[in-house]
Amino acid sequence: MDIKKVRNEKFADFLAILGEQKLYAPQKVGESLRFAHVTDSSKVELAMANTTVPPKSIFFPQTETLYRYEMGNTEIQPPAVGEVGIVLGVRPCDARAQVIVDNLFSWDVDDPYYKERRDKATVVGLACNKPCVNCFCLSLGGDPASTEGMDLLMTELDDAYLLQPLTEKGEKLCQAAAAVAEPATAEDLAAAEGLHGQAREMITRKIETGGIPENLPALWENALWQETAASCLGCGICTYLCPTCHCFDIQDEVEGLEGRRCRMWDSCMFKEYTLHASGHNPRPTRRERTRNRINHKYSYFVDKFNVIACVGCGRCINHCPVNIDILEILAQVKEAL
Amino acid sequence: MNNKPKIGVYVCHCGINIAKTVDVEAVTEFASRLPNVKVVRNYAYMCSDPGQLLIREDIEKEGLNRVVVASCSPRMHENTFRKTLAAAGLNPYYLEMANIREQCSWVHEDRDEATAKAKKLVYAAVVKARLLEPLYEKEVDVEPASLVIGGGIAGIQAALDIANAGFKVYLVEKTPSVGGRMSQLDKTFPTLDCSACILTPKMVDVANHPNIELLAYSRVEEISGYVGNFAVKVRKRARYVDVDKCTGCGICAQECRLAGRIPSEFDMNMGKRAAVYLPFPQAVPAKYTIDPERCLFLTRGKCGKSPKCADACASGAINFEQQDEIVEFKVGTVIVATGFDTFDPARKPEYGYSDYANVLTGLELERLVSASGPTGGAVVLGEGENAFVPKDIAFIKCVGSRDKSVGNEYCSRVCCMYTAKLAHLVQEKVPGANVRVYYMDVRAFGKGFEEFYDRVRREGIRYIRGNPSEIFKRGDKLVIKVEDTLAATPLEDEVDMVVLAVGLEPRKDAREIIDILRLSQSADRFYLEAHPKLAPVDTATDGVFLAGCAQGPKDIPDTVAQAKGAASSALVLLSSGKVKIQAQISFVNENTCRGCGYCVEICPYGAIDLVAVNRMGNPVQVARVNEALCKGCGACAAACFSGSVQQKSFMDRQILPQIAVLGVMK
Amino acid sequence: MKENGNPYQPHIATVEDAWYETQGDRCIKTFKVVFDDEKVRESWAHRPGQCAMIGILGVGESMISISCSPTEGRFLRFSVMRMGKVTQALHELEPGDKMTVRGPYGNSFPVDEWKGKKIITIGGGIGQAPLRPIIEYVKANRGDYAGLTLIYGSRTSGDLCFKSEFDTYNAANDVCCHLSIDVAEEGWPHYVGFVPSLLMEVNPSPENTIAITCGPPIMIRFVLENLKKLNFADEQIYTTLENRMKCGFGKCGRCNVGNLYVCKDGPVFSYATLKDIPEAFA
Amino acid sequence: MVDVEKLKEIARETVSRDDVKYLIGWRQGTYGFRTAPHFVGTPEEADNLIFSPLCSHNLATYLTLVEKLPVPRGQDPDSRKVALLVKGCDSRAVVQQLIEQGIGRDSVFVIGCPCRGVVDLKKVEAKFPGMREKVSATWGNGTIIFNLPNGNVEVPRQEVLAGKCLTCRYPNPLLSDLNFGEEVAVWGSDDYADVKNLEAGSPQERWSFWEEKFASCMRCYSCRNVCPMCYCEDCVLDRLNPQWVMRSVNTAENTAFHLARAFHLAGRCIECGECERVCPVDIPIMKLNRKLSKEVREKYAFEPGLDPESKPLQASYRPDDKEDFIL
Amino acid sequence: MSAEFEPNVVAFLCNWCSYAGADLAGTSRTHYPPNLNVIRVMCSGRVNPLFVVNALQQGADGVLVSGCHPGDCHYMEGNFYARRRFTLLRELLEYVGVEPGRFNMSWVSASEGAKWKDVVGEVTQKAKEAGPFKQFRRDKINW
Ligand SMILES: Cc1cc2nc3c(=O)[nH]c(=O)nc-3n(C[C@H](O)[C@H](O)[C@H](O)COP(=O)(O)OP(=O)(O)OC[C@H]3O[C@@H](n4cnc5c(N)ncnc54)[C@H](O)[C@@H]3O)c2cc1C
Ligand SMILES: Cc1cc2nc3c(=O)[nH]c(=O)nc-3n(C[C@H](O)[C@H](O)[C@H](O)COP(=O)(O)OP(=O)(O)OC[C@H]3O[C@@H](n4cnc5c(N)ncnc54)[C@H](O)[C@@H]3O)c2cc1C
Ligand code: SF4
Ligand code: SF4
Ligand code: SF4
Ligand code: SF4
Ligand code: SF4
Ligand code: SF4
Repeated sequence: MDIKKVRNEKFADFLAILGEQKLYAPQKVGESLRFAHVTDSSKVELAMANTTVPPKSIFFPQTETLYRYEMGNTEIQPPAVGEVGIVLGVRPCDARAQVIVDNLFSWDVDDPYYKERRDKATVVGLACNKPCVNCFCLSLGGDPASTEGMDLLMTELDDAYLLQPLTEKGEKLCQAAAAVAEPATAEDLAAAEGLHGQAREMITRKIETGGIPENLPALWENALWQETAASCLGCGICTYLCPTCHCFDIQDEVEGLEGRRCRMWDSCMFKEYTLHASGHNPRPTRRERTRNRINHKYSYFVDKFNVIACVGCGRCINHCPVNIDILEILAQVKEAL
Repeated sequence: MNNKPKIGVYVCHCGINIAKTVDVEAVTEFASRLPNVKVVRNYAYMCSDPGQLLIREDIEKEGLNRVVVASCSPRMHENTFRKTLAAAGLNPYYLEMANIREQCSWVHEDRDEATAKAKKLVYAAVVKARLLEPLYEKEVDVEPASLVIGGGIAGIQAALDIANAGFKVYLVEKTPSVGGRMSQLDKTFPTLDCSACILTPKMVDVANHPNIELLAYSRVEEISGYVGNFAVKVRKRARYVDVDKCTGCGICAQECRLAGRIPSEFDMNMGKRAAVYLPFPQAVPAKYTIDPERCLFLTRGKCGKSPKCADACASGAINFEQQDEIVEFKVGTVIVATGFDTFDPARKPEYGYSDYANVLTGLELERLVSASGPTGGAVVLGEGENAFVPKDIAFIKCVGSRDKSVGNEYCSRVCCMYTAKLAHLVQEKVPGANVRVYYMDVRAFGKGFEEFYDRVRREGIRYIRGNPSEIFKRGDKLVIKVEDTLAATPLEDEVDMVVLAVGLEPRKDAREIIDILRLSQSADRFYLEAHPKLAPVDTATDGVFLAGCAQGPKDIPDTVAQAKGAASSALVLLSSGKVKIQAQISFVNENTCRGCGYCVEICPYGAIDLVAVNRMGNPVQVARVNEALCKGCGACAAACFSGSVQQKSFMDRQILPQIAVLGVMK
Repeated sequence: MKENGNPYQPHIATVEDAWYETQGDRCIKTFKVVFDDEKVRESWAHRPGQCAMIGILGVGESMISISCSPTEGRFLRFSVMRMGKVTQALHELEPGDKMTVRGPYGNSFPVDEWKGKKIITIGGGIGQAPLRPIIEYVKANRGDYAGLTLIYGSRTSGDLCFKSEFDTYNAANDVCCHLSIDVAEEGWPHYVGFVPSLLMEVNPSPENTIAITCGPPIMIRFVLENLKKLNFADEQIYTTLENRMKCGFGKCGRCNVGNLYVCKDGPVFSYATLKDIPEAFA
Repeated sequence: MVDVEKLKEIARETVSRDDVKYLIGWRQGTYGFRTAPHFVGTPEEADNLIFSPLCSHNLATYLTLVEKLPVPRGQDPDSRKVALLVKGCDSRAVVQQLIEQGIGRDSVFVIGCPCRGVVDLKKVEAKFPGMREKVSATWGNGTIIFNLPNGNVEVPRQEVLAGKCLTCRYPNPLLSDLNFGEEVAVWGSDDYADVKNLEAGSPQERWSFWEEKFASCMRCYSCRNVCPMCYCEDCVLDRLNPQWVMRSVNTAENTAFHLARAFHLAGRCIECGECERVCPVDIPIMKLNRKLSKEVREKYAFEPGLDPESKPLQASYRPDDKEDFIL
Repeated sequence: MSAEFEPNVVAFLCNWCSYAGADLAGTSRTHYPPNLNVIRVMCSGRVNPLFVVNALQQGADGVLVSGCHPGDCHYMEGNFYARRRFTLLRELLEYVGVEPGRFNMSWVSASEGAKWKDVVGEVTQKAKEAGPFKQFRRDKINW
């Protein structure tokens, strides 16, 4: 597959071409950055390191109707999933995260809603030239220029974006953009390689994950959970913003005679998550919940799917209001092992 | 167990009142399609016997367990239909009404619009009915005893009535004797019978009645509980006289070093008494009391070599060691009869009450003309050498009544007549006296009042219409500056004595009882009755009643009448022995209550308390509703942030669906 | 077991019969339901121990054990304790009303493995619901099993589920039935005391026996203790877990105990599996 | 100057007391300018305490956030006090919690820290982006001094202080059992300019401002969880019956949530700014809170969290309260 | 638009004064627009401010809360609390961009049937002027 590039001055045209399909890209919504449908290409923000809300919100929307019905009627109508065209500007960690989540949503039974979106979408990745302070993708098998889960990887060069198609879908896109693209030169490729290398250098936070998945549950009663969770607010930011977190709740909502059964993000950090109707809660405090979060990502998920459910995007560290730092927890875990 | 709601909807034509504007058939058809509706009928008059029978039969035959009646205002017939449900064996609170008459057919003209609205109202009633829960009117036992606070004629009468009906009464009087203001009066209008003659026997009855426990010289300190079950705490003040030993002989008072040196309150400070005293000769109980603020021994720890009273008392009744005593008991009802204070004319300085000795209040004159008063009934002013008999005497009416400038807009209702009475008495007692009355109006509304007023005028008492603006001294005389508004001439009237017909005001310490019983005050600051017309002796607190001037100015006949009313209201509760408490009250989900106390602050009836409970071993405090005190306003429910307090039949989860219907349905 | 179609989409079923098993605040109502769709009725196959997500449109869904054995006929039975929003609404259902059903979910009791063994069920309260299908199954295939003993207790006699059925078990005389209540009641002919003590009273031999227990967490803890005292091996003891779940097929995330998903790896677990999972009996 | 050693000493003494369970203070965070709440259970743990312009967390929230495990039968619940470091604004939270009986006076030991303003992390991180190394800070004279890896940098405090500090009128704790540090002079004043600006717009303008903000809310409820006054056992936002707010995340439900939360804090919010600080998507929550705080001050001359003996605003009234809009 | 917009107003009335006043308006056969629908509560103090938010969310174009005049509350104080709550709520609603005419409060006594008629007229008119409420109405389209 041919590697191409789009010069900066043509980038707007490139976006216009992509916009012929339903295009999602990072934009400022309210005060924060997230993937949203592009209606005005000047609003697309690719410069910022990463979005606050990960692109999982495209494949697994925060609220999703499973089916509708009319009250007093038993006819059930599943909704059309709707169009998902291109998701542009997905960072390597997030693209990889989606691959990890695919495991779960296709485990035994396919999740039809998720699958349809995944199948339909073309993921256009964007290599990280300037990782953030808390990025640690390298420790988890990721890379600032990883291509896992992408159909096409873009690298931002000085004067152009390098387009590196990875799949058939990616290739198709490149062809569609032929009018504004030109073949990449060897210098371009070298420059990209250089940028990728630089980026790797910039990632300073690290953790050696070896031994954690197998041995984590053994630390069940370790004091570290209490210490970590003492200041936790149970707010769930760490899970809502995590690209690999995938838990949801199912609820019925009714207005007048119209009803729907829908699902919405849920978080293992909420007390209601495991609360039994009897009032009994198997995870009664934030200690148990924090422990479950880390165990789930770094052990249980590995047990089921052979991969750690964390890509080192650093969002949970960046956004935790009380500086609960997963790397710090993991460091303590390592120490305790 | 919860059964599936099966709702019957009954649409009333109300003759043509509803049917003329609302398409009753269309509403019926609409209702039949609503969820959980099993039966829908319409009928000419749902509230009629056959109408009600329809409902009863359906409940019995169709197994309905909720009923919606779409008819007139629930304020009109809610009770009627509740009874219908009850008669069919269904909990009466499974009823919801849709008001399609007052709120629909009567106020809208367009038939389509009115029908559409009626449908909406019926729908909202159906969704609410679906969520109704059965409620039960609980009954609590009534403690067969009553507390009467205040031993004036009102309290005396109420106590006697209740006691005569066979119930225990605790009569608490704060002064050493019962009798109240009436005991200070000489004669009573309009019949001019002697106040003491008619009052004293009743006072004695109170003292001797086997069912009455008289707690004189006492104050109520605390009342807790609710109708039927009030717990009362009374402080019996130390008299320093052992009432069991005191024979009332009065030697102590004669011997007291301060005898004749302390102004007597009973005589409006015109007469003098000793530090150990009986307020007045007919006082009940006829036991002496040592005034702890005056007694030399009690204030200084020393009275000569030894207290003379103690030395003199043959029965050894004087006891300086005596302590206040706390008495606690339970009662089912409370009657508040704490009476009134007279207006203090010092608050109208233009009348010179504080400056001139010859300006008197009506009550002072009562003592002056009384045979038991400081002058033995002679109208004499001044003392010793300066003593003289006033000849030119003027009364000024409405002092402190009907007067915005002193904050009393109301009429005191007795001043007109007591002025007439006192004018008559003065004229009778002072031969050749020249008596005139300055007035704004004469309100002689009561039985025999106008006749009495007529009689007094015929006796030569002059009524001059005018509101005096000032009183000042000119030589020995007092000068009243006034405009005769009938003659339209300014006057300067020179007199020897001015009598101010002061009005009636709430007791200065009225707040005390408000705090203890959580009573309210009306705008005039007297205690507020539950309803000015239909519940004039009741208060907002169930089981607490008002009698006499505590509720508002009135004369003795009205006082007695109201006292009898209060007694009979109390007796209704006492004799039935049980009292029903509201069903639509609030309750607290103690599992989710956080104990913030907002509801406690807000409840106007003090029905919610914070209590300590144990939540899985952890001590927490939660709100708890006292079901007998709650009146079901629901203010607490709106105040609770987390919705942990809810009002039965008006729960958030019952109201929200109503909102949904009214909002969503266009 | 990859299926086509939308796993979230339920089937519609009609309540054919419904009755209260127990009274009171947390009463239990049993529903006998039949799928509306003939094809679903035919293709539906559940095994003892599995559960289904039942619900009401407009209210929500709850995971409930299927309390009948496939050997009983082409219908389903659910015994539902009234706990909260959904179960309360379920209790309003009467014959003729509709509910949504999807499933069956979870693993099941390994009835084939158990052939030739003695089966003993130890239940408490609503915990008898998941045990009933195994009892019915073994009854229906009585020849395949060496014995069937039933130990069941509740707070009062009024809280006993499936009461009327116990008499028929005894009459058939191929089931050994032991009942208990916590506190004495007049006219109660059976044991008075807690289930774990009744277990000791019955004193079953572990020999060629499988013990299945289900009930409130506290009861389970003591039953396990006592079974160990009676020398049951971990592999001979089974229980079911009931963690909160939303999807029923391993997506929504919440039902895990340690690395096990109750909806997929359970709800039936052998004690050998659970004993090392610290969260299992939390 | 802040004498951190003295603070540590106080903390050591405090946690050594028999009647104190633990002390909550601040410690340096894991990177950059971050700090974190620090639970001090033993005298040794006091070594990590700090008090600096980076200590923005209002620790009072932990008084009500604590999740109590069931106490086994026969055992007594732990009734020891929690010791707490509070700044001026934080102390108002404690006072308001006392008023609302969220906590008992004898269940806390309050150590007051007069405060010269804490930074807004977003402002600081924008000024010094990509800071990986741990940075500490101190108060200078009208400035904040950051000890950056390549030397100290002094920044005028107006540039980096949190919004709440620029309008702060209570920098000195209003309630404490012990004070650490000297009283500081009030420098902030509050004219509610931010609120008034927004008020000046038309309803349409105001709605388009808020619509965008509300629409981006994820309903993580962090703003609620962190709030020291949001301590309900079962918050209306979580209730399912009745369901005040659907769990769907969309503009309508989000708005209902924000209105409910803001209203519940009317006359209770002590303006610690935590809700806005923690919001991962930067919704200007304080603009809502401060609108109500402004109205409450203007209409009822009321400020929450000042006097433990006062009555809560929403549980009291005056017969002559203003009512200009009522028909 | 050909047909005039007809607003949908939800009103919460206290049982003792305002509901009785509305009844009186009925008994007196006064006529007023049909846009307003009443939910009866015992006291204006019972009205949870969130009811108002909820009503707007669920499709009301206007909301009215009506109680006894200050000092006349059947439960003595309920309307005083209501007054505080709704004064603040109104400020909040307007602040986020709800038009001033949408939320109203009135004091109507049991004897003020005529006033009730006026209040209904005024509230309906104001809601009409404000137009259909869209801001945070539950949006079915997004379902
Ligand atoms: C000058 C004057 C002349 C009048 N002349 C006439 C007349 O001629 N004819 C007529 O019909 N009416 C007359 N009245 C009116 C008459 O006095 C009243 O109607 C009558 O006294 C009212 O009785 P009462 O029991 O309500 O109050 P009160 O007589 O005031 O009795 C109240 C009693 O309660 C006691 N008390 C108060 N507070 C407490 C407390 N906290 N705890 C315990 N005890 C307490 C008081 O000590 C007092 O004994 C006259 C009034 C005045 C002022
Ligand atoms: C495998 C299995 C088998 C079971 N078998 C049986 C059985 O046979 N019989 C039986 O009676 N019970 C059984 N249960 C238990 C049963 O599922 C619960 O009792 C039931 O779900 C309670 O639901 P509820 O709606 O009535 O309770 P509620 O407590 O009202 O609500 C629970 C539901 O409400 C929602 N919810 C409540 N609060 C929140 C919140 N804060 N956030 C998000 N969502 C919330 C959830 O949707 C949840 O489903 C079983 C459970 C499992 C897992
Ligand atoms: S756990 Fe944290 S670092 Fe890992 S993927 Fe999730 S948000 Fe990113
Ligand atoms: S973001 Fe931080 S405070 Fe919030 S739940 Fe996660 S760890 Fe706890
Ligand atoms: S409903 Fe009214 S009377 Fe009853 S407890 Fe609540 S506030 Fe008090
Ligand atoms: S913290 Fe922010 S995103 Fe989370 S609920 Fe609050 S406002 Fe919404
Ligand atoms: S609402 Fe925000 S500013 Fe107010 S007290 Fe709560 S967290 Fe602090
Ligand atoms: S938002 Fe309201 S109900 Fe929820 S915790 Fe805060 S105050 Fe309580």
